[in-house]
This record gives sequence, C-alpha cells and structure tokens, in this order.
Amino acid sequence: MVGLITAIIFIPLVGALAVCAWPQRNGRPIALMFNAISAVCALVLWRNFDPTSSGLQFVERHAWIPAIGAEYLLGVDGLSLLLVLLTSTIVPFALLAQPVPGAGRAFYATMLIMQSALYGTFTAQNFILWFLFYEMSLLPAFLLIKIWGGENRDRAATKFFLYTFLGSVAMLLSFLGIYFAKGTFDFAALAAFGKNGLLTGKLAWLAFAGIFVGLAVKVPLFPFHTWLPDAYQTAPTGVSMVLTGVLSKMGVYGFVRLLLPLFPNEIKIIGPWLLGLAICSIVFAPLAAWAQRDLKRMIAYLSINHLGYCMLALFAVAASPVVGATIDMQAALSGVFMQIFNHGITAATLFYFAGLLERRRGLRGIDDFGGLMQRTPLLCGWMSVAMFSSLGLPGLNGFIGEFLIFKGSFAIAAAFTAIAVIGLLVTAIVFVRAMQSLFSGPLAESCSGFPDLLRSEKLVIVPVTLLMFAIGIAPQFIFNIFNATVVQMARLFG
Amino acid sequence: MSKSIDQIFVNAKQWLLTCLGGSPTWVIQVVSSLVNIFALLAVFLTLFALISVLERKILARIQNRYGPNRVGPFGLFQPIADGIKMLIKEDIVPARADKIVHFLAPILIAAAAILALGVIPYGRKMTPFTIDGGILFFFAVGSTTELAVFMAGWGSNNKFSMLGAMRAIAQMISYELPLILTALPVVMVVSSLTPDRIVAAQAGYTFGLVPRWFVFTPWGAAAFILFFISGLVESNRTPFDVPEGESEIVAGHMTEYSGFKYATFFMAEYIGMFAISGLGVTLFLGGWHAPARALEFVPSYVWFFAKLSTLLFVYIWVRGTLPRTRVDQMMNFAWKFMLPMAFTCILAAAVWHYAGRGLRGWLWSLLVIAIVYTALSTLLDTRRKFAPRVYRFAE
Amino acid sequence: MNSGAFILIAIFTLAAALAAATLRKLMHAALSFALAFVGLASSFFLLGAEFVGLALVFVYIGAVAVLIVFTILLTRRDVEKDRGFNWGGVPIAVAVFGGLTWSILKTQSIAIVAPRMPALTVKQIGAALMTSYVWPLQCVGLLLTAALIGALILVIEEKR
Amino acid sequence: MTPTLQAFLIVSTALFSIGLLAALSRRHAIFILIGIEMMLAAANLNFIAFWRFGPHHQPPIGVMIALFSIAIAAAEAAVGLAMVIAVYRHYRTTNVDQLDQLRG
Amino acid sequence: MNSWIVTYLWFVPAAPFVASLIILTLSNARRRSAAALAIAGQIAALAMSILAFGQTLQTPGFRVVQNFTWFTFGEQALRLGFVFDPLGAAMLLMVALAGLCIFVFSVGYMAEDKNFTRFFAYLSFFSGAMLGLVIANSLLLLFIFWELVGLASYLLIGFWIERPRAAEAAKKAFITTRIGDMGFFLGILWLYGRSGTLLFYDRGNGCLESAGLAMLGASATFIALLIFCGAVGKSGQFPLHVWLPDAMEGPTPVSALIHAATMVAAGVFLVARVYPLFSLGPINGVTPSLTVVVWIGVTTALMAALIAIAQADIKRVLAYSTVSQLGLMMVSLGVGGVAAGIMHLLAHGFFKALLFLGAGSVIHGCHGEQDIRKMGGLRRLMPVTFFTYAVGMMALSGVPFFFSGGWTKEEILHATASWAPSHAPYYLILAGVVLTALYMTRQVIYVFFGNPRATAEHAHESPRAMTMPLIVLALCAIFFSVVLTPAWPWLHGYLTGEPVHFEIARLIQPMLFVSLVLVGGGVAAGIWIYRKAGAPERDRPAEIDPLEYAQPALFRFLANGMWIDELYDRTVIAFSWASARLSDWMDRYFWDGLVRGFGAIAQLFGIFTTSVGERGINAGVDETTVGTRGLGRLISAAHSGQIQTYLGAVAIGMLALLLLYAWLA
Repeated sequence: MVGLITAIIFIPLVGALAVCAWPQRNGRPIALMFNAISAVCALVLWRNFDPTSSGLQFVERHAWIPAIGAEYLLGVDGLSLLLVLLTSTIVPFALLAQPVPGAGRAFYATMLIMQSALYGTFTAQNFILWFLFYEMSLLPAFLLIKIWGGENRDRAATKFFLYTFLGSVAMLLSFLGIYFAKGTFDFAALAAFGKNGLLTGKLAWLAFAGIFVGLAVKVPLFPFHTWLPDAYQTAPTGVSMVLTGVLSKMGVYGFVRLLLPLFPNEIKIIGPWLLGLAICSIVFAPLAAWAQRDLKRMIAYLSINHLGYCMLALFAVAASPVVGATIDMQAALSGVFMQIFNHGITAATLFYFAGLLERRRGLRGIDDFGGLMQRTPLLCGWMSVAMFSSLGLPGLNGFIGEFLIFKGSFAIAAAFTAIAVIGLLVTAIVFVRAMQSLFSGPLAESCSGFPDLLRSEKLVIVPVTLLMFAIGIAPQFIFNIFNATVVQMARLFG
Repeated sequence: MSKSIDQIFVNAKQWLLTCLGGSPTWVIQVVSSLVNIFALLAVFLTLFALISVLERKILARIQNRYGPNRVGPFGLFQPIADGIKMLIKEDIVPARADKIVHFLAPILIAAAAILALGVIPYGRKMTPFTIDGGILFFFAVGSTTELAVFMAGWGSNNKFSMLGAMRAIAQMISYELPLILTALPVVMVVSSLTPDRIVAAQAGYTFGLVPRWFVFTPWGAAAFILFFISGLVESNRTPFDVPEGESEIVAGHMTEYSGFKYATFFMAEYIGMFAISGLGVTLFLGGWHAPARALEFVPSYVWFFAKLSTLLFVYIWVRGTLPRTRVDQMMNFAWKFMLPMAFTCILAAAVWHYAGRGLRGWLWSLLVIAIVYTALSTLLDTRRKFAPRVYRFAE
Repeated sequence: MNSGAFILIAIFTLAAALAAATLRKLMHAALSFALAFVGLASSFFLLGAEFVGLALVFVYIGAVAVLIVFTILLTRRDVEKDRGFNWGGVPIAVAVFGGLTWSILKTQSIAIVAPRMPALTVKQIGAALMTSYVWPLQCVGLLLTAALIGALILVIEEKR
Repeated sequence: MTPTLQAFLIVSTALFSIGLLAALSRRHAIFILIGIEMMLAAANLNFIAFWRFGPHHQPPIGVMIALFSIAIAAAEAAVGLAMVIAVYRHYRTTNVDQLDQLRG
Repeated sequence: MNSWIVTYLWFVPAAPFVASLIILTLSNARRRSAAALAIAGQIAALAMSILAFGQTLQTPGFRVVQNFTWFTFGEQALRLGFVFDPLGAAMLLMVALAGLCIFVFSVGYMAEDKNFTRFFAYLSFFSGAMLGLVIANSLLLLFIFWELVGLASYLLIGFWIERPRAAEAAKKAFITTRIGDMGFFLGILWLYGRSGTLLFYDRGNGCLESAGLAMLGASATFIALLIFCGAVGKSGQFPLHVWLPDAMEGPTPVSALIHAATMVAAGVFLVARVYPLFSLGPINGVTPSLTVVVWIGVTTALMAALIAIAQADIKRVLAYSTVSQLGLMMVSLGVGGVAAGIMHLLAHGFFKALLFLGAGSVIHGCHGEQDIRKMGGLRRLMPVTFFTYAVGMMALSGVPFFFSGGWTKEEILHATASWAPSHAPYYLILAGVVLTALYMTRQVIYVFFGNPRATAEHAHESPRAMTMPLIVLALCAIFFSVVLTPAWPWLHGYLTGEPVHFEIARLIQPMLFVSLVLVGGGVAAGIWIYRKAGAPERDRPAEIDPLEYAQPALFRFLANGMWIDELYDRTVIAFSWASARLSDWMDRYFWDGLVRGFGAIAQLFGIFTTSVGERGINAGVDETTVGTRGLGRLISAAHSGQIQTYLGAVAIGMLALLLLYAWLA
C-alpha cells in the first residue's frame, strides 16, 4: 500500500494533462474519470486504514532537500483521511455541478490541479511539502475566480489572492523562524517540541501571530473574512463548492495540525480573546447573512458561521484551563471533525442549488424568485433538505457535529458557548426566511417556466442527500475514521 | 471397405507418384503439387459450373420461375453454353485504361481465390498443402483480393469502377476484422493455426450423440454466425453486394470488363465463396467429420462437400430472400456490432476454456454472450435505428 | 535451401523493388511495391520463417499496400502530375550500397552457410509471444491503437 | 550449393539502397514512405537472416524482432499516409519540394 | 426488568415514518393509495400502542427501558433509548387515537386539495415524530423528535404554500419555537456536562434517577428552567405564545392534530417527563423552577382566555383557548399536580381535537368562511356537527359530571387550591374558568344560533368521512370521564402508581359546586350578552360585537392579542434586523475598508518597483536578446525545410560512420 497516497495526489495532475490533451472542448468526462480513479484510491486507503491506530499510516518518507530539512513525507491519520475522502467527494460533485457551456478544458485542468494540491495539503507531514501544496491550491483558486468568475471577478480574485497570499507569507516567515530555532520542519517533531514551549519571548508571539493570521485568513475567522463573501459570490458554482467544501477546511486543518500543537501555552494565555473572535464569527456572520439579498453571498456568510463553530471548539479545547476533561475535549474535537465533513458536503450542496437556481433564472437574488414550490417541488424539497441540514436539524448530518461541538465547548467554556447559541438561532432565521421567499407565496412570473430537477441533476443530488441522511442517522462509520486520532489529540492537548 | 473408399483419392495419388519412382525429390515434389493443383482446379471449376446453374435454378424457384431449362437435361449444360459465350465475346479494353493493371486484376483475383483453397482439409488426409500457419495463410492470401479489386477499379479508369472498388475495399477491410477475430477463438481453443489440427480437435461426440463441433458451443455458434455474415460480405454476396449493385453503379469494379476477363472475375467470386465456406466448415462445422457416429462409414470428403453445399445453399437462399443493405448501415453494423461481438466470442471462448470446457463452461460462456449481446443491442438502440425509415421531406 | 530458388527470388524482389522506386506512374510503383514484398516473403519462406513471411504478406499487401493505393487515390489530382526525378539521390544511394557491400564482403566471418535447424513452429512463436515477449506485445498493441487513433484524427476534415 | 549469409545481406543491402533511392529521389511524399517501408523490410530480412544463420536460440529472437518491426512498420505506414493526406488537404500538394514551411 | 414490548416499541413511530416515506415517493395523482397508506400506518401504530398499553396494566409503576448506543465519539458512547411507562403509554394511546380520527377526517376535508398526497406524507411524518417523542428515554432523543415535530409543524402550517400568510405563519412558528429550543438545547448541554448522561432511566444511572440527580446540585434549577424554555416555546406559553394563533393558517386538521391535541401538549409532557429535575431539592414541594412554571402558566391561562373573548375567527378562538388550557396544565404541574395536569392534557387532546374538527366541518360547510360573525343558524343545517361541537364546548367549559374536561379541571383546581406559597393562582384560574365558559358560549351562539348570515345560508352537512371522527371523538370526550371521576380515579392511579378504590361518596365534593356555579355563571353571562349577537340591536350594527359596542378600546386591545405581536415587532425583531444590517455594513465598509487601505499601500510599492524594473533591468536584457537573435539567424539558414535534403544528409552521415569504423578497424 506504500505509494498509494502519492498515487492519490498525482492522479489528478495526470488527469489535468490528459484533459489538456483531450481533443474536445468538454473535458468533463476525462476529468471525472480521473476523479473516479483517485476516489477509488482514496477508498482503498480507507479500506486498508486501521481505525484503531492513532499514529500516521501509509507513511512515505524520502529525502527531498536535505539542506533545509525538507522531506517528501506523506502519511494519513484519521483527520487526514477524513479530509481526503471529503476532497474525493466534493471535487467530482463540483465538476458535475458546473454547467458545461461555461467551462472549457482549461477549467477542468485547473480544478484537477487544485484537487491534487488539496490532497497534498491534507497528507503532507512536513512543513515545506505542506506549504508547497498549500500554495499550489491558492493559484488555481485564483485563476478559477479570475477567469471563470461572475461580476466583479477581478476585484474578488485579487482580494482573495492578496489576503491568502499575505497570510501565507506571514506563515512562511514564522516557520522559517521556527526552523532556525529548532532545525526541523517535521510536524510530529515540532509538536513534540511544542509541548514544552517551542520558542520563548517575543519571537514566540511573533511566530504565533504569523501562523495564526495565515490560517485565520484561510478559515476564515472574524475579522479576516471579508474576502470570502466576495470570492464565493463571484466564483462559478463549481468553484464555490470546492472553495467552501474543501479549501476552507485547509485552514481548520492547519489549526489542528500546526497551531494548536505548536503553541499550546500561547493559546492558553490569549484563549478568551480567540474564543471572542470565534464568537464574533458565529454571531455576526449569520446576522450579516440575514441582511444579504444574494443567495450565494448569504450561503457564504453562513459558511463563516459554521466554521466559527469549529473554531469555537478548537479554541475551547486548546485554551481549556481545566486539566483532565478529556471526555469533553474528545467531544469537541469529534464535533469539529464531524462538522468539517458535514459542512463540506452541506455547503457544497447549497451552492449547487444556488447554481441550479441561477442557471434557471439568470439571477440569484432571493427576491428574484417566489412560489417555486408550486413549479418545482422536487428542487425545493431536496434544497430544503440541504438547508435543514445546514441549520442543524436532527436526523440530518449537521446536527451531530454541532451537538458535539456545543457539548464539548459548553463544558469547557460555558459562557461563550451560550452566546454561540444565538448563531444557531440566527442561522435558522436566515434559512427559514430564504425558504419563505424562494419557495412559498404566489408563483413569480419570471419563475413560471422553470424546469424541475432534471435527471442528471437528480443523479447528482440524490447520493449526496442520502449521504447527509446516512450521517445524520447512523454516523458511526464517519466516527470510526477519526476516533483514535481524537483520543490521541485530546491526550496531546489535555 | 469404407476405409479404402475414404482414402481412394489419396491412394490414387500415391500410386501416381510411385510411378515416378527414381526421379529426384524436387521432381516428385513438383509433380505432387501439380497433382494437387489440378485436382483442386478440376473439382472446384466443376463445382463452380454446377453452382452457377444451380443458383440460377434455385433463385428461380424462390421467385416462382423455372430458371434455365433449355440446354441439356434440366438445363444442366447451361454453364458450358455460358462459358462458350464468354470465350468468344470480344475483349474490350477502354482506351484510357491503365492497360497492365486492367489486365492483371482478374488474374490476381482468381489466383488469390484459388490459392486460398489450398489449405483446406477436404477429407481425412486430404489437405492439398499442409502449412503450419494454414489459417494465417488463408487470410494473408485473402487479403490480396482487396488489392486486386482496387487494381480493377483503378485500371478501368471509370468512375463507376472506381466507386465500386472503393466500396468493395471498404467493406472487405471492415469485415475482414470480424472474420479473422471470429476465427481466433477456434485457434485459441485448439491452440493451433493448422487446419488439420482444428478439424482433429472437433472429432468425437459428446454423450456419443452430439458431435464436438465448435458450432455447438455458445461461443462457437455466435462466432459461426458472425463468420458467416462476414463471409457474405467478403464474397460480395447479397445482401452485401453493394460494390456491384447494378442499380447504382452498373457492375462496380467489373464494369469495364467483358469476355473472359469478366468470366474470371465471376469465377473468382464463386471460388472465394467456396473458400470461405470451406474455412467455415473447417473451423466450426467439424470439417470432414460425420455428424453421427453411425454415419462414419460414409467417406469423409462426402461429408465435407455435403456441409459445403449446405452452406452454399444458404448463400443462395439468402441472396434470394434479402434486399441489399445501405452502405452506412453495413459499416455501422461492422464496427459497432460485429467487432465487439467478435471480441466477446474470444472472451466467451476463454471463459468456456477456464470453466472446464464442460456444461459449466457452456453455460458461463452463454451468459457472457447473452449479456454483451443484450447490452450492445440496447446501446445501439436497434429498435429505433432499424425501424422503418421516416422520410422527412418526402411529402 | 536452394541457390537457384534464392537467386530467382532475389532477382524478382530487387527488380520489383527497383520498379517501385523508379516507375513513373505512382500506381504502378505501388503495385510493384506489393510485388517486391511477395518476393521478400518468399525469401522468408526460404529462410524457414514461414510465419513471418505470412505476416509480411498479410500486413504489407493486405494493409500497407492497400493504404498506399488509397492514399494515391485520395491525392489523385496531384499524383498525375509528372515531377521528374531528383538525380541527386542516386549517387548517395549508390554510395551507400557500395559502402555496405564492400564492408559485407570484407567481413569474412559471415561467409557461412545455414546450420541445420529444427523447423520453427507457430506454436513456439506463440509461446514466446505470450511469455518472454508479452510486454513488448502489449506495447505494440498500444502503439497500433494509438497509431490508429492518431491516423484517424489526422485525416478528419479540418473545420473551417 | 546453398546461399551464404553474405548473399542474403547483399540482397538486403540492395533493397535498402533502393529504398533509399526512392526516398531521396522521388519528389512525391508517398514515394518517401514506400522507400522507408522498403528500408524497414530490408532490416527485417537482415534479422531473419541472422537468426537463421546464427546460433540456435530459444525463443527465436530474430523472428520476434522481425514480427514486432512489421507491426511497427504498419503503424508507421498508417500514420505516415494519414499525414500525407492531411498535408495534401492543407497545401493541395504532395510534392515534398514545395513543403518547406520549416525552412529556417 | 425488561419486556418484549419495549424491544419492539420502535415499531410504533416507525410505522407512520415508513408510510410517510413511501407516500413521498408517490406521484401527486395517487391520492387514494396515499390516504390508505397513511391510515394504515396510523392503525398499525394504534394497534401496537394498545398492545403495549395492555402490558402496563398488569403492574403498577410499570416502567421498561431499552437503551442502545447511537455512536461512539472518542472513547465515549452516546446512548439513546426508549422508555415505556404509564405516562408514555397514556400519551401514546391518545396521540395514536386522536391522530387516527384526524387522519380519517382529513380524507374528507382535504379531498379537493391538489397536494393531497404531500399532506398525508407530512401528517404521517408528524405522527411518527410525535409518537417517538413520547417514548424517548433520552433527552437527546426527545430533542431530536421534538425538532422533527417542529419541522412537521412548520411544513404543515405552511402547507398552502401559495398563501403568503401561511408561509409567514410557518416561519414565525418555526423561529419562535426555536428560540425556546435554544434554551432547551443549552439545558441539554448543561445537563449532559453535569451528569454525563442524557438517558432518563438507566438502571439507576440515568439523569432522572437519584445518582444522576445527585450530581446536578444547584445547577438543577437553571437546567430545569432552560428546559422549560423549550416547553414554553412549544406549548405556546407567554411570552412565546404568539406563533400559535397564527399557526391557524394551516389546514384545520393540522390545527386539530398538532396545534391543539398533540404537539403543543409536548411541552407539558416534557415538563412531566423531567419532573424530577424541577422538583429537586423541594422546600415544601416548592422549588424556584416550579414557581416560575406556575406563574407563567397562570399568566398564559388568563391572558389567552381574555384574548379569546374578542376573537372573530372561529379557529383563533380555539387557538387562544388552547393556549389558555395549556397554561392551566402548566399551573397544575407547577403546583405539584402532575397527574392532574396529564389527565387534563389527555382529556384536552380529545375534546380540543373534537372542537377543531367541528370547526373544520363548519368551515368546510361554509365554503372556507372562518369569521363567526358571518355564520349563524348552523344548528339546523349541520346537526351532527352541532351536537358534537356542543359536547366539545361543554367539555372545554368544564361542565361537571358528564364531560371529561369537567373532572380534570376539578382536579387541577383542587391541586392549585392547596398550593402553599400563594392563593393568587387559584383565584386567577377560577376567573379563567368563567372566561372559558363565556367565550365558548359566545362562539356557539354566533355559529349555531340565530339566523344564517352571509355565506352560512348555503351551508351543508359534511361528508361521512368527516362526521364519523367527530362522533368518535365526542364519545371519547364523554366516556373518557369514566376513568376520571373521583369515585373511581383509575387514570390518576394509573399515572401515579397508587392503588385505586371505588368509592361513590367521593363523587360529590364541595368544590364541584363552586365550579358548577362558575361555569353556569359564565354560560349564563354569555347567553345574556350575546342573545342577539348576529342581529342589529338599538344603534348597534349587526357585525359589531356587543362587547365591542360596550367597551371599544378594551375590545380592540384584546382582539389584537394585547398588541404583543406589535410589541415584539417594534422591539426584538427591529433590534435583530438592525444588528443584521449593522453587521453587513461593518463587513462591507469597515473591515473591507481596512483591507483596501492595505491594498493601496501595496499598490504604491508596486508602482515604485515597476519603474525601477523598466529603466534598469529591462534595458540590459534587451541588449542580450538582440545579440542572440543574430546568431540564431545565421544558423537557421542551414535548415532548408526539404525533407529529402535531411534524409540525404543522414545517409551520408551513416556512410561516414561506416567509413570511420572501417578506418578504425
């Protein structure tokens, strides 16, 4: 099984070449084929993954640039595997979602390159390699927004690029500092140092701030989030799906993998402030979403809110003043991982539906629709499922993650969590209001010619929705992936 | 007794060769070959004559007529009359024709057809030329026909000739693939390219009753049907006689030929038909083996020619029954149906072999063929494609 | 192996080949080309490689020659123009022939007669193809497929 | 009397040179292809001849290489002729003297 | 102790769920099979409930539990379970039976709706969730079903999707209940954090059992109050009652099933279910949390009764009456009369369903008219509806002896009278009793007496499918009292687990006469005030209510629901909307402005570097390029583009190599 991860990473790259070489303008079949191959590889990885072991598995270690401690070091633990599976799910979904006339071969090739970078980010265990993949995902995302985006794409793309790039630069500088102090880029080794304080004095705070900003931009965490609504709104449907479904998880992943193990002491000191930022994300984002008229922008803001929950739990865990509340930490971490996966699927689905509506109407303002339920009951029904999943209705996937996050964080940081509940409420308000104005009331004149879900669209939607139900009703199969990792991490942070 | 009748021709040749005792080896070799060649030519030219008249009579019967019945008893001397007519006709060569090519084409085509006859086992120990890769030889020689047809078309310097030749070559190349591929399962199963071996592998009877001919296995049956269809095309027979469809392009590549050259073409066509049928008999119908143990006393060559005649009768029957296909239908059929099915036959034969060549293998290979057949017909949407055509601008 | 047969075949082959190279009419040249390959196949028979000979006939006459005549047909308008002969090639060809022949004749170690050898059966070739040569075989298969597709794409009408 | 290896080699050389002549002297693209095919065939003859005259090998390497080379030659011919047709379509000529777009 | 019944109990909610799923896949046209499936699912659930109920009769204090692991996170398992005890059993039976009646009624009521199948899918879904809620043995599982019930309610209120008001009401219901649910959610989190389990009963380790309760300590009060928030939202208690009257926008069977009989009672049921949390650490049976419950209940009961008097919509009257009755139940729970509260809940379930269905029948008969002022005289036109409605009205008003409502109300009054801290709730409730009788009398007079007005002239009796459930429910409302009388308080004993004796003497109690007088007074007042309600009188036009004529300001105050909606609109909602706009504005201008400022600085820097690059570096590169190009021209001359030239060169090269080798050899 050695080499499997490399295969997963490089198959999409090969696919990108193949798409370029494909003689027809529509490169989708080829891209999907390569997606399928790497997804099969990911499934094989899952099948051979030992859920009881908490360490890295399928490790591939080769010397790369010994002079600066860069290694080609790949491996997966539960979290990485979860994200690899998520990537394998979302990217084909996004490719299917993208309307064919809008995208040529280059689009698919770029998407595949981004997929490869995502796989790499989630499996690399050496900073240099990780950073390479991390940046490699940035460029395709920029191009995808810039070339295939909608209105205002130049501005949104530039903003996105500048934001994330500055964040990356800050992070790189911090890591260089760490490297000069400790002489290694290996995550595991760094985490071992982190236990006893990686750096001291001002340098530690500088490094912390650099990495924090880099990751916070990516998540994004309030107040580093202003690029996100623009980017998500402007990006084409498929790209929005990948951005929200997978790309935003890179930030959370970075927090779990880098910041929390490396700077436990620093986080403990400024923990309440960080929790405050998370709360701001949770409360202000859905409030802002409430004020949006644009469907995609609204979903984008809710996306910030959902990732805010993850941040809340992570900071609660890391800043926990109580020692030994491992059960709660496990709950919080499990919740975060679950939420990552769920949000990926649900938000991508929501963007998909926004895309469907946009494709039918040409516009995507909430007020541009009305009474859709009479014309397109199936579309409304399935879209409602995604919305209810997103607002955390029990029986659907969203609930599990949020419940565990709240359970874990409440025991550690009760007051913050109690405020965070407002976020849940406002999210519900936003969705219910959206449903009201989209689906009910008299049928709008402009919507009277809409087709209901086409067969091809059903084929995309049904599996994803079934997955939502499956996770909502019997989530054990997802928990099995990361339970051992959670236990080990809780021990690390506790 | 029956054994000696069975081997009567072999013994006769042996006797002939012993008369030359004492001559150098190469002389004996040459003589032996010449004997074989003459025997072949004699038999098949007679058969050609016979079939040409029989065809006319059978077609007539199908069309509720009498057919030739003036020359000789039941019109049996008709071919002689035809032959005389052909020989004394003026041989016209178009002025702007490429004369050499025009002249060589019928010779080459006849030569190729006759050469192909040489490797078929007509009876027990009655293979004229035993070549290790006999089947390959057959196809190699057969493929030269295309060149000959092209020469005819080009050499005539006539647009109908050229078009006919193009059509002929296109369809021959298209159907050569299924033809060869359907022969492959047999070759694989017997693991030999030698016709004698192939015939030998079909000896014996399952349960002492059903002969072990390959046509009685699912893959064999499927392959035989495909082979037969490809054979029809290769010999330019109805319903695939597009290259010489007289209502469209006069007579295709033979338009500018007359007299004996035309007769040669005609003969080559029939002989090609015999050759393909003979190969079919060899590959699938058990060669010269008797269909039942009780009938083994009948000489082997009789059985061979009986099977050959049956096949030829089917050829004629088909010609009398089916209309001509359209070119594009034919091509689509070749590439979209025949070729995949031929591959399936190979697969099914492999399945048959690895499932033990018994009943289990039989059922498994049947399953494979059934699945692919169903899938193919669904994919090709045959029900719609082969429905009666609706002419959009006709009214 | 018979010298008479060899000489016969050699003369036939070379004559046909020379015709293929020099005949003015392209169609005749192509047919001579096919003829040359018949001769070559015969010399393979003579050398005991029946299977290769048959394959040669099969491939060259059945496929390549037909392809060539088809190409001639498709570029007919151009073919019928007479272009003359580029005499500059003759000295080079002759020089190459001379040089090679000279070196062959100089090399004494190859002035040998054929050793006795058991006949090469198709079965042996098949076994070799399926065992030690299975990888090249697959590669060639892939190459042929690629060539087929490539040729198809090349001749697809250019879209204007 | 049987022919020696040298005899076969000389025949093959002659064939090769004729192929070369065709490829060099004829101005028609198809002749270049014919010439190349002939040169390849000459090489095949060499393979077979060396196999026949050389030490006995199992599997028969010379034959194998000849077989593969025939297959490759077929592929080459297909692509080459397709190119001739494509070139003809584009430039309306198959005269190689006129096809000098790559002139430096 | 375990029993087979609990092992298969999941079948009860599963049957309607499955029916719902199947119906959802049916096409719109298959109405008959949709209805049949839904009813079959409900019958299956009812049959199973009866079977299960039979089990509980055998032992007093019967309680069986079945727990299972839902999933494992980290090293901990999250467990859920089902519990079956008299409380659950009685609720199960009531929900299943009332549900069945309403399903049958709906077949007639919704007959002409184009989304008939969808309606039954939703109904079945609701029924399944409600049945699941009743038997949940985990606060989390209860919460899950609680939310699903809320979802069903949302879908059903907004069922007539093309009406903007229905959608508005659905949204309001969902959000209002969700406000309460957030409190409930926090309560769950707190409880989970404290006790480490959410199971009610788990062999002594559940959160309602002594070991679990001991871990809570002082936080129990807060947990209980947070959980009560959920109950307030769901049961329409003040201050979250505003959604319930609006919810009447939904089809009438929905109002009957969800917003009268079952779902709104879930709040009461929840409080009863987690009663040990409320009553933890009692000071004479009074805890802070219970006191809050009592006062909320009293406020709600009285306020809603007052508002009901001034309503003109037949369903809104009933809706406010429901709110009022739910308040009554809460009071009962708060003062310690758990059994009384639940008994009233069960009785209320039947007669309120009856009343709503009767109202539905009236609306159906009057072709969709809901304003009682435009009805009248239906007594003769719709006799069956009238009689059954009268039964319901008397049960609701609390007429003693023959109607179930009377007995349960007695019990509640009894319990409240003996509440130690204060007697105020008792008197306020007595006032409520009078008001109840008054507004019900008003309604009946408006609807059924006098002469037909406006649309009522063409009224007709409803079809069989609608009247049959009415009759069944009326009979239930009457005969249910058999198990409620103080002479043989079987239900009381069943719920509390105490032994029951038959004693005819207890049938007559002094308090009974008090309430008889009060109810009689209320009815009499109603008859007197509204004796000429539909007709003009002196200088009062016919469409103006006599009470409105007398007290216009007060009446408007009540008719508009005490302007609570408007109050919320101006304060809470306005504030939230303003904060939403503010967040958006901050995002667009403030935070983004910062970023753009940084961008501008970066751009300046870029301009600087560009100029340096163009003047300095570029020039050098240009020179180098020119030189290279010249060399390239020279070399490229050798490339003639003639393929034969190349070939010849190759041949000559080969020859040269050959000669070289020869020379070397």
